[in-house]
Amino acid sequence: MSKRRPYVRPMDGWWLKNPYYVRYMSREATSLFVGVYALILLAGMVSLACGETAYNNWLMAMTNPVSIGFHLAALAAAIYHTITWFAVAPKVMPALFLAGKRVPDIAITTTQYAIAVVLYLGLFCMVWRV
Amino acid sequence: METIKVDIAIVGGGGAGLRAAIAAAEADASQTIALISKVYPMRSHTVAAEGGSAAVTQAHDNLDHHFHDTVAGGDWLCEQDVVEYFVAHAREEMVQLEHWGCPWSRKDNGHVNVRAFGGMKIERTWFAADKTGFHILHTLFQTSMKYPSIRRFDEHFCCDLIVENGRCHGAVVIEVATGKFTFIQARAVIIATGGAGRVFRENTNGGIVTGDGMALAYRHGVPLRDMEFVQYHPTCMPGTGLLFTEACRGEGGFLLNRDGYRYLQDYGLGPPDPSPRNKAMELGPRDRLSQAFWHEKQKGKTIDGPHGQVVHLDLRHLGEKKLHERLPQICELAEEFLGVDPAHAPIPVCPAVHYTMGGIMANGETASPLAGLYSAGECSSVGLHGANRLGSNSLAELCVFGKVAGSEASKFARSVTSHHSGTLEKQAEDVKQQALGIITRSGGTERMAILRTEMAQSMEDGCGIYRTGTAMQATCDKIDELRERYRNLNIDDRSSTWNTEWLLAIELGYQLDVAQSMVYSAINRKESRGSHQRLDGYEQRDDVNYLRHTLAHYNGDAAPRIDYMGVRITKSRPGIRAYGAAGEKAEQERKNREAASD
Amino acid sequence: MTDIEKTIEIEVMRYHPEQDASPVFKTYRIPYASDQSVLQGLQYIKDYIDGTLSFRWSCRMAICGSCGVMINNQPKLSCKTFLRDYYPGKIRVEALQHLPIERDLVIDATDFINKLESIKPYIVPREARSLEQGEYLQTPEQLARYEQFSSCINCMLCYAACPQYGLKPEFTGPGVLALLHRYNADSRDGARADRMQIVNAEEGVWGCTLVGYCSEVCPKQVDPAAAVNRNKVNSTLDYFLRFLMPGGGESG
Amino acid sequence: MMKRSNEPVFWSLFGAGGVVAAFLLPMLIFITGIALPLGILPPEALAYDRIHSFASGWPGKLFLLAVISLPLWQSAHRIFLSLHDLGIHRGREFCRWLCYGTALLGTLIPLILLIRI
Ligand SMILES: Cc1cc2nc3c(=O)[nH]c(=O)nc-3n(C[C@H](O)[C@H](O)[C@H](O)COP(=O)(O)OP(=O)(O)OC[C@H]3O[C@@H](n4cnc5c(N)ncnc54)[C@H](O)[C@@H]3O)c2cc1C
Ligand code: SF4
Ligand code: F3S
Ligand code: FES
Repeated sequence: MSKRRPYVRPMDGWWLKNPYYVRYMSREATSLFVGVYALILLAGMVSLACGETAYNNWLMAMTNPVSIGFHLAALAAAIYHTITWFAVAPKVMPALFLAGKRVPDIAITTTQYAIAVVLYLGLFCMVWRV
Repeated sequence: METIKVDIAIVGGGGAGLRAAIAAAEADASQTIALISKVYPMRSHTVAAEGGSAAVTQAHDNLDHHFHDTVAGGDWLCEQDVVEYFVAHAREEMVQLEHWGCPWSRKDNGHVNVRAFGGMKIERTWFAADKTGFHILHTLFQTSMKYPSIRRFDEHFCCDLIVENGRCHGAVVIEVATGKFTFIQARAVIIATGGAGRVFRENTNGGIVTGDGMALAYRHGVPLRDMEFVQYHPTCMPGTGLLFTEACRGEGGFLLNRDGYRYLQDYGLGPPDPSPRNKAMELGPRDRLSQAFWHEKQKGKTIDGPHGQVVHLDLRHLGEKKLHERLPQICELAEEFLGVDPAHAPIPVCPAVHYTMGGIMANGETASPLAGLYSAGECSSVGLHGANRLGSNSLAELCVFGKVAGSEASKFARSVTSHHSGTLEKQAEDVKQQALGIITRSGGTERMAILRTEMAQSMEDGCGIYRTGTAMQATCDKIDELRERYRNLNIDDRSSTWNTEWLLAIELGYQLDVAQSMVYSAINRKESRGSHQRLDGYEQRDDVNYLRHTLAHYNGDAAPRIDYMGVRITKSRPGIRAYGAAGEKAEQERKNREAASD
Repeated sequence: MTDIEKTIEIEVMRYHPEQDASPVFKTYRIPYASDQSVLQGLQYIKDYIDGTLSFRWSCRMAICGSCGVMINNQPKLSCKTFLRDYYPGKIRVEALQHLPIERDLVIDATDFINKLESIKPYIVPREARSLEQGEYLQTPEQLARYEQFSSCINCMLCYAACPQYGLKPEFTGPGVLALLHRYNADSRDGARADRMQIVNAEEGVWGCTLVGYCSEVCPKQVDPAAAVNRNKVNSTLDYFLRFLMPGGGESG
Repeated sequence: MMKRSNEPVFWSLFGAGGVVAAFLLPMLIFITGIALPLGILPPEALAYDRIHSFASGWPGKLFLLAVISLPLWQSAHRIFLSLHDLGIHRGREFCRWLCYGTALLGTLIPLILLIRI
């Protein structure tokens, strides 16, 4: 009779057991902020469709300190999302080859940051240009 | 005990065992094949081979060149018909590996690239960066999964062969995870268990390279041939013995002594050209390079290191880019284990035991004198390497003779009937009881690690790069003593699941037998040839008395019985073995002679 | 103080199926030297303190893939992790995470091997070629497209790193998917369509949530996370293209 | 044979949402939630007329749909998978409907509204 008795360790609480996992779970948690923010935008959209008063109420609500607090947190979360997203993008994109050589991950990540900065500034200027 | 009946049992899942299994499966898909390995096959030590595998490839090369390099490299102790067969089939095997997916390094035009190697006249070493063995092994392992007739017994330890009426009938194996014994009854058995470098102290070998198969065949009366020829590789890591491949030198690396001087020019290997020149300087054969190290050390020209004397392997001039492309693993090893970046500092190196030229006596068809028993790979002495192996001939050997072993065993298995199991099973039961005895008996006092260390140290002292009768005699005595003490071994672990201490104890028994065959073979060879160099009045090669293979026969508790057999010579009469400029001159003279006699 | 007098503590997971209900830790004090690996530390324990400690090892040079363990909670090859990186602190060695423990530091690797066998890890030639015709031509760029993934040493550190594998052992997992990709990306191979069936499954690439730790711990820079996640793109193309293409989709 | 997963559908939307979230959301959050309320941007910047006319053109419609709907898919997907990570397996199908249902609504509502604007 075999005395073999493989021991399987439990998984509970795994995400706290390694800093890497904590960072992963934080990354996933950014989606809560992203989701809520998208719902806030959706509310704005609905109010826009309902007419000027509704829309202005929505704008008004945005000045509530709770709202500002939330948006500060959401901004932090969105930036964290962005950083992690750019970091893993080279692992998802098909491998790029230039002149027979693999384009290194770091080049891809840097390019994304450059594009993002352009988009951020463009967006801000568009809104600013009253 | 369970008995499993198969047509062919292969003990060993390294390069040779896997190649044999595939060859057997292709020879006859209806035969069942058991592939037994004490570790998962891809962990076998073939995985560690770095530099490459030889096969005539370039237009200006030919089979004769490869033949002469090998035979002269082996100091004329090679079976020349075997060498001829080998050089003629090496390329087809390398192409076969390519078809199976081996990621050989390529030239820009898509053809496979070759590199220079020690003792080879023309670049003919196929390589996959500096992980050639790794890629060959994984290619073979993964390809073997294609064949349903190959049944693997992974992590099964072979503890004996079953022999009756002069024929080998299979093997008894222990499942490492459970300690369960199984008798694998086979019509033909191939041993492919690799080398025995671990009987020495500093060596390039993995922990599993303990000469198991050699000892098993030996104990059943098959002679071990040419066991005194043990190769020291000149460029290894001090302390651990880890290897810096010969490809470092093939790519153009220098060996420097404490004065930064390329000392090999003082040992008949010059002239010291700045770029690699085949069969000269750093591209001389391994025995010569290791011997040169020894002399430098005697002269006080080597460098003090924390683990003894070293010289420098200088790769700096190759440049970072080439180093990372051609020798990535070397860079990794040097950086991680020594904290040395080869692009900016020389690597400290010294010789360490690397390869066992000798092994289970086999003919050109890999058959041993025992019917039904075949052997291939480093454990086998098919007669290819003579007194010194050329780098990159071994990986090619695994494939060429692994294939031969597979098809020969398949043929043999077809030609014989299976033996009635009853008597064999009784034998298998005895084997089991004996193996269990190690963990069931009590009162032992000897600690295994101590015995192992003493053996390894003594082998290094007696069977080093240079040897003397006195030192060898001391080693003979020591090994005899250790075999005696081995019976009084104490084992802490008495369980049956994953009891590695038990298996290590069985391995130590194998090692002591193999070590004994080595040192007794060595002390009886009263000449210097290839890797067997003596300092006590036998400094010259003696073709009159010793152009012969040594055969060591197992003799129970007593010392092995040593006798000799002739060497088969087909087209190369023993000549002067010279390298560098002297070698070129000698070769010219040989050609002139041959032309004159035609 | 010279190295010779220094010592270091190693805490080792012990589990003996014939005696223990679950793993326990045992502490050993061993001599310290800056160039000693954790593997050498374990060997010291086995040789001189306690012969019953079981662990796998062979090559000592980070190529055979036997010696993976958790060292201070990170999956590592014990032969290329050095005592100096922890000294004078304590070292804690455990069996690889997420894998069933057979005994002490030895894990059960059968799941990995079975998965490896399932992906057809061999070339199914795209075009037949005889040995006399010589090698297939493959440019350095074509080689570079798969070479990285072919350097997997099957050490399973990535399985110990991947929580998705821990949560759901049916997941094919990073290492095997990297090898699958290795063959799909090889210009000589023609069995991509077959292997895509594994890629496309829940247990295939879709078991991965891009934790990414697998690539972080891989000792051979295989980047299994890239192999897995690039195949999410392939699988997605395959999913949608089959509606467009008669006879089912095989993406390019 | 293994069963083909339907993940590609959700993963594509997740991926698109992640891209939008990375390339636009930080600035958008800053503008709508911080800069405007705190007066860093002039109040006219997001005035009703301006936004309404923006939402009337095709580029504006597409932009708004993208920044509302896609991040919701991204978020829904991650939240749903995180439940598995946290070991919450009860009511799995209900959670699936809740997560992806919200995202679906968050797509349909702006779609209809935008078409009508
Ligand atoms: C570091 C290094 C670098 C090298 N580089 C090169 C090179 O560049 N070129 C070259 O040509 N050669 C090279 N060599 C030599 C060459 O790699 C070996 O000679 C060759 O790989 C041996 O292969 P094998 O199949 O005979 O044995 P191995 O690969 O050692 O396999 C032995 C097999 O037998 C099994 N086994 C052993 N004992 C038992 C048992 N009791 N029960 C069950 N199974 C058992 C093992 O599990 C294993 O599967 C190198 C060697 C070393 C050590
Ligand atoms: S991918 Fe890397 S970590 Fe995973 S098994 Fe292969 S070598 Fe090990
Ligand atoms: S850690 Fe696991 S979840 Fe994916 S990226 Fe690696 S396989
Ligand atoms: S012992 Fe081979 S990888 Fe560590």
